[in-house]
Formats: sequence, structure tokens, C-alpha cells
Amino acid sequence: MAIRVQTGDFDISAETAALTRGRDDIGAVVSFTGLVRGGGDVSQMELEHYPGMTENALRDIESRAVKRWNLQASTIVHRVGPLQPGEQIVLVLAASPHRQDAFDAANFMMDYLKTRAPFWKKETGPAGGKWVDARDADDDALLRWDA
Amino acid sequence: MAIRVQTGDFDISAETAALTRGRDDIGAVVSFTGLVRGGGDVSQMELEHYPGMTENALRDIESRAVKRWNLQASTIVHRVGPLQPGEQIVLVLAASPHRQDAFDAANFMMDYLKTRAPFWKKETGPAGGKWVDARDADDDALLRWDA
Amino acid sequence: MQVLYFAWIRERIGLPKEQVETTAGTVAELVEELKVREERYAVAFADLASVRVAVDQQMVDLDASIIGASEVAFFPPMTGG
Amino acid sequence: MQVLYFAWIRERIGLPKEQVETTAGTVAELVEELKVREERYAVAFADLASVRVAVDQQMVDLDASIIGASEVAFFPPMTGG
Repeated sequence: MAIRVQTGDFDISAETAALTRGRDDIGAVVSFTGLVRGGGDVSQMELEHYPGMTENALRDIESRAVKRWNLQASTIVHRVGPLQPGEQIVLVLAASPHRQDAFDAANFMMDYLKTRAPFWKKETGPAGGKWVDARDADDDALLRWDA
Repeated sequence: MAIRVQTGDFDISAETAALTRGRDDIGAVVSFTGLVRGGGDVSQMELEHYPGMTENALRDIESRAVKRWNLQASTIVHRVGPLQPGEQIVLVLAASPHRQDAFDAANFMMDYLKTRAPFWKKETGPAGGKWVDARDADDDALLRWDA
Repeated sequence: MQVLYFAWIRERIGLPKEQVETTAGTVAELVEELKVREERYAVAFADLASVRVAVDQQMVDLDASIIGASEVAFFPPMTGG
Repeated sequence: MQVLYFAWIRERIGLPKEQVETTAGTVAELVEELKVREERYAVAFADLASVRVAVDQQMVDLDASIIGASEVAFFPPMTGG
């Protein structure tokens, strides 16, 4: 179980290898990679966070996933600072003996992260900076795990 | 949309970069990596397939996913031949503007692949070789996408 | 017509493919023809519930036609992924 | 007590954190104290439906106690991931 907040990029293969190295009991690894979308008027993205609370929130997300699924290992890496369109923002990895547990745990961790980890995005475009609005759809996505 | 059957290993980062390079409209990439599980009595796995039909089946799986989700790009790589416990067997990548489409498309492609792509696994252990039995759970997993 | 065998069906029959001359109209009729040829075919096709069939690389049922087909393949349920 | 501000709340108030001496018992009372101090606080806290609060790094509601707390943070709904 590893969580990291960093300005630099990450490498999915290296992160996956770090999870699986030296063991042969993992059957499935699901990764989610979030990327900065460009679109016409976004030239840069700035990621702000709440140091200290962020790490606690990410650890809490992992421990909720571990309680719920057969999760052998997981990784959450979130970048902060300035990012360009096309760059990687976030990586979630979930390793399990079985594929559906890996899919569900990764999906859950992303839904949780979206609404519970203290990160804020500001887009810069020709008209200046604009803080990204939270989406109701993200709250709804989280609610489905309560069922 | 790329499909490959190969004896050699694959690199998730390189495959992801191949999908996202030169574009900034992708918001989410979900990857599934299947690995050979060891356990007490499996020393080697042998993957057999049906050349020709395999490639057709993998292309059919991708085209079904493209019809159903907002899928911007996808990759399926499946290894054949002898594999050791801990080695990577299969990679499925799904890229979408939105995370749930990427999760669902990757999940669906794996369920489809498990029951519809002509691959067969033979495990070798101290007692000799044994063809792996198909699991009813894999058929059930596929049925949920019919709803 | 080319007939292909995979996995334990290939092992029981003892070869991966062969050219078969047949007047069978369906997969099921072809299976019956093969089973009476030699014991190894009867062994391979003893439990048809565990046998899957593709005609020209499309999965079909046992009662599917093979008229005009160039390739028929027999194999157990898939276990890839 | 340390009070922290993030994202557009930080920008409106004009600083990332400050030491605040208060006798407020709840988050809501602290907000009311800040709002009457200066216009920039009133602007930042004009729409409380868009404001989230953490006391000692745990998310809480506006009516939560801040007695004994060492750190209160105000920020908009999260948009990471």
C-alpha cells in the first residue's frame, strides 16, 4: 500500500513492477491513469492540494478498499503543480488474485479520490485562470458504493 | 485500436504512451494486466491459441466495446507459448474522455476475452501437465453485459 | 476440408490438423463420422458438452451446417486472459 | 488556531493561512467572525454551500465544534483525480 504526492511524472510499468516484484500470487492488476485534457481553451492546469490532509485522505481511501475487496497491493500517485494538456495527473493501481476485485477496487478508489482527497484544479486559458467546478456526477459515482 | 498475439513480454507504459501520444483529448486510461499465478504446484504455464481466429475474436471484442462506450483508443495484447509464474499474460487498455467508460470498456473486453477468444492454458506441475478448466463464473461475468 | 484440433482434443486425437473428405452436412454428422473411424476420435469426442466448434473461425453449435466450409475446428471452452 | 484557505477561497482572502485568535465554538461561528472582519472574508464566504471545512484535517459540517482544534481549513469541493 503506497501513496505519493509529487510534482514529477510517474511510470505505470515501474509502479506495477514494484507491486508484483518477487511474488507470484497476484493474478490481476488494474490501473487507472488520469490525464489533463486540452480542448480549445486550456493551455495549462495547476493542481493545488492540502499537504498533510492529502496523504491522510489517500491512506484512508486505500484502507477502505482493503476492507472491502481482496486487495493484495495498491498504489496511489497524484501529481501537483503545473501540468500541460496530455500529461498524466493521477495513477491508481489495484492488485488482486481475481480480476473483478482489482477492477472494483481501482474504480472505487478513483471515485473516492475525486470527491474526498483535497486537490483542486485551476485551468489557464486565453481568458485567464478558472477553478474547475466540482461535478455532481462525481458525488453520484461515489454513492453507488454505499449500496 | 490495436490487437497483438505474441510470445514476448509487453510494457504497459509503452503501450499507454502509444495510445495517448500526440493527442490531449484523452482523460482516462484503464489498463488490465493478467499475470500467471504460481501457487504450490504450478511451475509453468503453456498458452495455446488458434491463429487467425484469435485475431478475429480480439478485433470483434474491440469493435463491440467501441459500439457501446465512448472509447477513443484501445489495445489488446495476449501472450502465447510458455510462461512462468509471475509473468504477464494479457494486457487490455481502454482510453476515453471519461473514467467510467474506460473502466467499463476494459472490464467488458476482459470478460469477453475470457470466454470468446480461443486461448487455452495448460499448467505444468510436479504431477505433469493439466489443461485449465473453464470457469462458470467467467460465463456469468459475461452475461451481466447483456442487461 | 481442413479440420483443426486444439488443447486436450488435439492431444487425444494426436495431431493439430488434418484434411478430411466428408459428405457430412453438419458438425454433428462430421463428429459421428470421425468417432467411428478410430478409438482416439471416440475418446476425444466422448463428452460433447465440453467441446466447442468453430466453422470458418466462427463459433457455432453442433447442428450448424458445414456445407461449403473450408475449416472446422474443435476445442474445449476457452481459458485465456 | 491556524486557519488555512485553498483554491479560490485562498485567492479571495488573499493568503494561504493565518493565525486566528477566536472564542468561536463552532466552524459556523468562526465564519461569522471572519466575515465581519473585512470585505474579502465576506466575499470568500458569501456562498457557504460551496465551502467545505476540515478541522484538524478531518472533513466536518459547519456546525462542528472547533474547541481545542489546532487547524481549521476552508476550501471548495475537491476536483482532483
